Amino acid sequence: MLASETGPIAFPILTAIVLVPIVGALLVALMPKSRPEYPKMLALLSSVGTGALTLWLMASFETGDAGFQFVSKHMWIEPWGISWHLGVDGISLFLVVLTGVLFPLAIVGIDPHHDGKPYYAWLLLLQAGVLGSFLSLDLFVFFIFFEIVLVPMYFLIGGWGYENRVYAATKFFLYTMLGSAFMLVGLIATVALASKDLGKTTFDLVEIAEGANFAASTGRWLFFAFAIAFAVKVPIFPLHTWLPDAHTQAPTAGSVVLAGVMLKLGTYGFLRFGLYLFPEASYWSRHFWLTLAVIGIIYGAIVATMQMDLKRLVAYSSVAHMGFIVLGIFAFTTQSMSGSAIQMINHGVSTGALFLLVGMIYDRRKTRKISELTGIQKVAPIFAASFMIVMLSSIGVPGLNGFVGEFLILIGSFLTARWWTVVATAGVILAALYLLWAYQRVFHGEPDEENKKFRELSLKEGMVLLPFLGVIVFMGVYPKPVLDRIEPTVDALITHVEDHTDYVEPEPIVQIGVVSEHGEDDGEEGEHDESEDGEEVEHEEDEGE
Amino acid sequence: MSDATFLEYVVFFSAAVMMLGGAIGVVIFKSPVHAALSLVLTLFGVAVQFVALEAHFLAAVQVIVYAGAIVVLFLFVIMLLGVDESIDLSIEPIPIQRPLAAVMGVGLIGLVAAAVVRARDALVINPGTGLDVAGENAGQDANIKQLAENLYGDHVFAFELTSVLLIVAVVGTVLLTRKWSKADDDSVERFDS
Amino acid sequence: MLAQVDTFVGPDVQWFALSPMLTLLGGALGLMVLGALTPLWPKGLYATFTAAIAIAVGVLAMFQWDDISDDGPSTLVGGAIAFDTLSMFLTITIAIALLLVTLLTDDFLRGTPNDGPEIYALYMVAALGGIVMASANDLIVLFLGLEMLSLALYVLAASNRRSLQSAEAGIKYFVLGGFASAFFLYGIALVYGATGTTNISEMIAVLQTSVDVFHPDTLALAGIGLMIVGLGFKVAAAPFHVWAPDVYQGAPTPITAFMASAGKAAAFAAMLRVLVIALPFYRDDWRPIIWVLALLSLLVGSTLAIVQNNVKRMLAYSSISHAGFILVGVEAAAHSAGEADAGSGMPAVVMYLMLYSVLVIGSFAVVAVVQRETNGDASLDAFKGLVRRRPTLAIAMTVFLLAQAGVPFTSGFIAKFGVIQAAVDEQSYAIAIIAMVVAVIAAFMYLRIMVSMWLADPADGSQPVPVPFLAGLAIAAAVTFTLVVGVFPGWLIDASDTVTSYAR
Amino acid sequence: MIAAIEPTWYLVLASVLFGIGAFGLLVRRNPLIMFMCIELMLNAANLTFVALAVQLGDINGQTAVFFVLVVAAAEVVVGLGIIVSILRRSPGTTADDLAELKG
Amino acid sequence: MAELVWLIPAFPLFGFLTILVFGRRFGDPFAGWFATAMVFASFIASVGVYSDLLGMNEEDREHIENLYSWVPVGNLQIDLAFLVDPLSITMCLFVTGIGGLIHLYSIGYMHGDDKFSKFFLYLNLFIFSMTLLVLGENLLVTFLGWEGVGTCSYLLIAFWQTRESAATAGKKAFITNRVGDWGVMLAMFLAFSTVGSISYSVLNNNAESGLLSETTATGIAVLLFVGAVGKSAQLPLYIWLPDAMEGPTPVSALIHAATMVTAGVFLMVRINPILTVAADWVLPMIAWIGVITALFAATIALAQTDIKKVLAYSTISQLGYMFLAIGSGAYIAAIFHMVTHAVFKALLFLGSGSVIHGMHDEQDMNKMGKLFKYMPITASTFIVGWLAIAGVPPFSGFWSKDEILLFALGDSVALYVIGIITALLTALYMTRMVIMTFFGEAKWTSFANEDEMPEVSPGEEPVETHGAHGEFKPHESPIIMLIPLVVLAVGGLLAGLIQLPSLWGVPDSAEHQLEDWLHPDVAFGEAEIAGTWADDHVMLLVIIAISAALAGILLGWLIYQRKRVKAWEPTLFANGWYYNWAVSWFMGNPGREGFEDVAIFDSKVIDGAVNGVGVAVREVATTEKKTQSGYLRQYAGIIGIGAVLLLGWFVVVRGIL
Repeated sequence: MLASETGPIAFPILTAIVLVPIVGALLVALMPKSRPEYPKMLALLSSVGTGALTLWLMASFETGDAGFQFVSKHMWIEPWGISWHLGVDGISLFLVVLTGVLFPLAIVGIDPHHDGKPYYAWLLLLQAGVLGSFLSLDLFVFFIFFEIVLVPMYFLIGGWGYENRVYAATKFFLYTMLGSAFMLVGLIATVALASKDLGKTTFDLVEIAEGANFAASTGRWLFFAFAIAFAVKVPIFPLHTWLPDAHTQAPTAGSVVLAGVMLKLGTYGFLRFGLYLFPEASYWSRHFWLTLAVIGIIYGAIVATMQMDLKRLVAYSSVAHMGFIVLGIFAFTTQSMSGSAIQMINHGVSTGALFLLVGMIYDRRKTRKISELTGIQKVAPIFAASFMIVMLSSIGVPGLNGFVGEFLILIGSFLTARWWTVVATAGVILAALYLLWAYQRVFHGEPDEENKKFRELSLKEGMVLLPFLGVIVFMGVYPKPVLDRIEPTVDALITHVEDHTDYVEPEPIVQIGVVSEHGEDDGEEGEHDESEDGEEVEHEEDEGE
Repeated sequence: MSDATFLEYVVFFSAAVMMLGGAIGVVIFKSPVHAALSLVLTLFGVAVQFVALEAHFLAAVQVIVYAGAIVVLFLFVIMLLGVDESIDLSIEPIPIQRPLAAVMGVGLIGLVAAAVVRARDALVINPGTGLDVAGENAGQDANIKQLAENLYGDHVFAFELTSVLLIVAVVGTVLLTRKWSKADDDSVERFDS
Repeated sequence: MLAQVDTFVGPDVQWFALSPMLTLLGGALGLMVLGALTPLWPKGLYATFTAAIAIAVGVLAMFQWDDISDDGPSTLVGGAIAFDTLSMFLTITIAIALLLVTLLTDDFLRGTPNDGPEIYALYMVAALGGIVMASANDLIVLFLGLEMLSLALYVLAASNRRSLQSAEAGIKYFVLGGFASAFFLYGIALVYGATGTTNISEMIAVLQTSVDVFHPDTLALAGIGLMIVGLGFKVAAAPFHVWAPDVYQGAPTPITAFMASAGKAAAFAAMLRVLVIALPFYRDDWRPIIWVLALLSLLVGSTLAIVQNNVKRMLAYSSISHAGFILVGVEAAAHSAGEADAGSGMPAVVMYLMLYSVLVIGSFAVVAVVQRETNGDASLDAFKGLVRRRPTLAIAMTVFLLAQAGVPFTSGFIAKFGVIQAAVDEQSYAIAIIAMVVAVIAAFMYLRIMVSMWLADPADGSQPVPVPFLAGLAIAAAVTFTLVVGVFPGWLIDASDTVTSYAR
Repeated sequence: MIAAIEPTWYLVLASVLFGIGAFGLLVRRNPLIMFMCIELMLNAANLTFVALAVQLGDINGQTAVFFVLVVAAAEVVVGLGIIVSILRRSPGTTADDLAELKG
Repeated sequence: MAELVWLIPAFPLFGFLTILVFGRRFGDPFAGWFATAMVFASFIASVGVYSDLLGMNEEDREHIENLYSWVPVGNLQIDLAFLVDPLSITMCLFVTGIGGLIHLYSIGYMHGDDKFSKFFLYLNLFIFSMTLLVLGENLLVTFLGWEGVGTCSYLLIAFWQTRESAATAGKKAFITNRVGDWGVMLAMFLAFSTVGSISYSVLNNNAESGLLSETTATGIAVLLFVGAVGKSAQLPLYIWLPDAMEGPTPVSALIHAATMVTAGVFLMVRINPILTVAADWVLPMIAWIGVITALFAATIALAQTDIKKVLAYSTISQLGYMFLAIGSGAYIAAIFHMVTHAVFKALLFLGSGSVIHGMHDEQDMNKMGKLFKYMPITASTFIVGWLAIAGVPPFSGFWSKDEILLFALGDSVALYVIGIITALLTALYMTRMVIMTFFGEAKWTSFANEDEMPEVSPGEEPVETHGAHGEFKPHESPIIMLIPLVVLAVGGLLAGLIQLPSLWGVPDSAEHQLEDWLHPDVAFGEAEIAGTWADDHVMLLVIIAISAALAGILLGWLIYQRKRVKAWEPTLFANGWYYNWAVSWFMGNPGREGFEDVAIFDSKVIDGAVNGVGVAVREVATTEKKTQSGYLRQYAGIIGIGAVLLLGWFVVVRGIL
């Protein structure tokens, strides 16, 4: 039994982060039916505990370290070379934190309309599954968490959803399962082929990624087997239709979690298991993904514009936003990938908040139809204001979180995928179009009889929304701490890609020229010494802060 | 042409005719009783072939067990249940069943026969013990003796298994033919499938 | 003459090595005799007795597992029986199945005329037959074991005399079974003709020594084909599956469970013995057939399952598609059949058999419990709102269904993973991907059952479902096993890996 | 001079018997007669065994036939038991009447 | 003092946050006073920085104030930094100064509105964003302000959101601006990908030192100009500005006349070295778009009846002048005109607001007239503004416009001619407006709108009150609204002083003050006209300009006062050449239908395919079901056929073949 715990924290915090929700779920399940309020308290306790652990994790995270931290590795299924291998790096850190924080809010914020007990149990299991998939560094462990997530989500949608819930839940389950069917085969094949290089059968992500080198064609097949699963999860353009149904039919908490963290499983998977395992294949196929991503951006926005159902609209906006993230990933530049990494968080926060607000609207008006809502701003200004802020962040207005991610993605992608970026940037216009139009129809105008009774934001709801708004503003104004933790990992990843392909990341260098008359020569590639000067100047500026 | 060979021919073909005739009878006779009787014909034919193949003991067992026991059992059941009313074979309720059956029958015969014929030369030359045939080195019961030794030697385990098979048969019939009183009707439903 | 008789020496018999079979036999006989002698046995003792026997068999098998791992595999009583971990693994599997099914059966016989020793005796004899099939080293012995198992199952299927369905199931199973075993026997005969022996060890030897003498040997090939018909029938692989849905649905539920677990396990064991162990020489001839059978079983089973409304029938079809999955493993085993490194196909298959047996018994156990309340109605409606009528039962059923769908943290996932891994190791990617995709179709069927259990409201006036003690015990055991193996499968994988060193 | 009878002839003969049996099972509706057809098929197997035993000069074939006889007997007992249990309930039942389970 | 530049945005930000929290508690009018105080504080800060810069000598009048590192990723190091130089400070001065006045004015104007505090919340946020925009040291900070002012404009246009038209106008403004933002973002990307930085200092330095290739420069310049076109309401993206008049009048004055709309011009000036390096068709393009917009808007203004609409189109027209200046390399003239225009256009808007206020929210000039005697102060200040924009010396407008035309001529005659015609039209429609509003006969006696509710749409059909409720009298506005008017009027009169041309009678010390001040910023790009024909005949040009202005005024007087000449106001002008209509039609019909088709495609084709798979599987299953007929013999048949097939494979395929 090989076992190891590394990192500043002595005890296996990552294992704890995964186990606490599971234990919580079991305890909730064992609660007596007689006291309906206990399950909620317990669930809250457990999720808050998890959240606290994740925050502690973030606090004690080693900034500037590209590798995996808090690694915990124990042999699990020896004959198959499977080990319980957890670790966190710059990319996964904030996703873990987001998951840790989102669930308590969802639990406080939204009460199920019936059967609290199973509801909370499923929710906690869901959290465990998501955390597990973000933390695992073993293909097998990742897969089982990636797959198990479906079950609680299925029951949440099916049990506490809206009119079409069973259809939506089944569609979600089967569609995603179909995706992972290919991944499982690809995963096993990867291990089987890697074992030839490694001389042993192991599912360990790091060992395979560092040790194995697949033939180009093989690697591409394997990569696509993985990619299908992730593409469904993201979802990437033609595979997206499960998402609107699932989002619309899911209970509010379900939608929040779905949009907030579960979609990220796909993009995270691309980063961790696509690029890291198969750099050659992912680089080779980048144009394919870039194109799909851009299509998704425009297409999602257009379809969103035409939605009559507020929740569907937000769902399709997710398609567009996730398109940006994919674009950033497959542009292979430090900026774009960091942008994608941070945009995962931002999208989680913004869209999560949007679904929360839409859920509140539904609770009050029992409808999601845009046509039946009007003039809410007059009767509920604070509610409208919160919605406005979240909406602006989702539109990508500078100073709010949404912009930082989109900007980084686009400016980075422009280096390697110029024309895709030009089109994608147009998506920014459409984002304003569909959200503002929806906002106008729902909030502006004179409220009719029904909407006159619209209740203003309650204190509790406000408390739940406050963290979201806080993050939205903070990340927009001062994203540096987040970026500083993400960047080293992203750099390492890109270097990994560069090592396995002929790709070289374009790095524009600042040049401060000497103002002179005879400076007519084309300055795009300046002299080397000039570039060094430039960097020195940069450093001085940095110190100047 | 030696008498022996001629005799063999006579035996073989007459037995063959008995077998196949009986078999066809089983298939075409309307009344189960006639079918059963033509089954006997077949069994006798097979027994004759056994004799021709020097498997005297098996021939005897064949006649005793099959014709003497099994068929009698059949007839007994037929008579007991009075199910000997004949069914009109001219009509076939299931469409394409008969063409299907024909294709299958012909296919089976053709393919197996083809396999057998093609394998004629390839048949492995005896890795086994060799047969003691009556009339030669050993006594009249040579075949029986050899059979017995083989039976209680290599196949003793299988032989014991046959006893278990018979137990199954016994227990099964006990279970299936026990009388169910009406009193059980209400309680049995739960055990319904 | 007498001298000759004196000179006759039978093969020596290692009684202890045979003890599992002897125990079962003794159990069956003992039960019959005692039952006949003392008709007024307190109810439930038959079941308890049988359970005890089953446990004993399992324990003995484990003892012998040690002997085998110490001394290596061997053959018994004149090469009739293979004494290796493969047979022991399946002995244990069948013992577990026997145990669970017995516990399940007890309460359902109460008050019926069948509430005697016979059913249990037949269980034991069937189990014995299964074990013989699994450990046969001689085709004749294998055939006898098959007949023992089959005859017992015919009777059991028809054993409910009140139900026309039961009778129909019985006769269908019997006639088709006889038909199939005739094919099987004829196949044995032809193979005997080709190889000159029915003993597997000798067969391997013959085929190894005289490769060039006869190939292509149409006699042997035809024989293999006919044997595959028989085996395919027993494992309910399409297109020889036709009997399975009707029989599974018609037979009394506990007996269906027994068929689907012990019956399938024994049949697949026989398939391994006959094809993988005895006839690796012809593996290139029969592997494509296994491939096709696997494909058809997967497709037919899962597609037909989703349009059923009777849960028993659904599970029957799902068992067909599971058979397809196991065949994928067999196909993988075929790639390296007969080689020193036998690959991971056989371990995957036997592990799948054990895990699936427990799963399917658990599922049918829940069905049976529900049926008691609904007077034998096993339609989807009978399961409506089960989570309200008996939450624990619903949760247990959910575990079984998810496991059959191959959801992680359940034994079902481990089983599927093993099989797919085996297939991928042998580069048969196509069938692996097909299997996984088809699993999604099958998942839809499991979801339908879960929907009616969880998301549909119970029919008004429906009572809470009482769970009899022993049946509850069986279900609980099955659930525990499913989850434990799902999380800690290592030991089981280790055990199943040893079956590749079988007696030759 | 004509050749002596080869075992192959027996084998072909057996195959024909087998085929007829199988055919009969498909076309007859009376369960008893279907059962008889199975017996025909078993006999075909027996004949094959014996013929091959002679061909190979190997006694095992004959032993096999012995076991088959026992199996056949046991099958008959069980089979007739099942058939009786049905026919007693509703005499004249044919195989086609038993089609309640389907789909 | 220069390092305290952050105070300039800090004050309004503080005001914004405070009102955000305590706004409701402050209420009317304290919230207004507080906000105003904040803006004036920021004005004082600007003055401080300004004086500080004055103290330095010219070359080190540039200071970069780094607050913190904002978006640092790899080579992309973007700081939240302010660039203090004459240009930014000039902008700060008039933004905060005029902004303060308009705040003050709004206290009176918005009095009684139940969203009083929210109004000032937005106004402060706007000032904050605007200062960020002008102070930004790199494109991203500017863009932050750029989008900030856009958002505020959206919020303020839709301030009376219960009114459908207002909401729509706000949305339209935001989305149209987004089109421009697209250009700005791409410009940033291009700059980073080629130069590796988006800070002005680096970019301009590269341009000046020739490190920047022409293609890159062209790209950046054009893309930024797209943004400028959006923000500064030039053709073809001007359509949002007229609708923006749905907002409260102070908003129109502050955002849509004085400050925000000039951001585009500012940006162009800011990057003037790049414009200079860019391909030689870029500047003419800018000039032409500017001048055409100017003429186009002027014609439309000629036929408007809504007082604010007239001013809106005149704003577009004047902005066109500024771009004409940019295009002809007259950056100083552009800034100069920007300042003067800010002053007199704010004055005019506030005046019109005062009129509307006095007329009880009536905006239709056909229902005004003779107001001079009812609101003399408003009227007289308004007249100052009128003369200024008409270009009558010595009012400020004259000087700036004259300078622009001078450079235009230096560039090409055609530009100059169109400019002059536009000047004439400007004088004409302003005269028309003044006469219709303050002179002529009173047409409001028959129409009156007694509804005092501010939310009620100005410009919607007024309630007819034929004697129903007594006599209706326009009244002068409260003092608090008049003070800004007076101050601005003085400004409108004197603003020309900051940049006097070298004519006779002008003391050399007073000449070209602004030019000297801004010189370091524009030294590289500023066009050289000394010695050209135009420069030699300045006097002539002045005379032409004056005569054009006077001609316009005279014509207007004849038409509208004396009624000698028949007024020519074709519906083509009244409807703005149907451009807006065409755009909305396109968006409404083909555009919308296209979107709907995509949505249908999604639900029918893509999702249909997904569900189709499910249906297909069911279909297959139901057909398979038939084979499971329940007939024992058929089952046997299936098995048998299977057996035959197997045998076929084994015997035939594997064996015999």
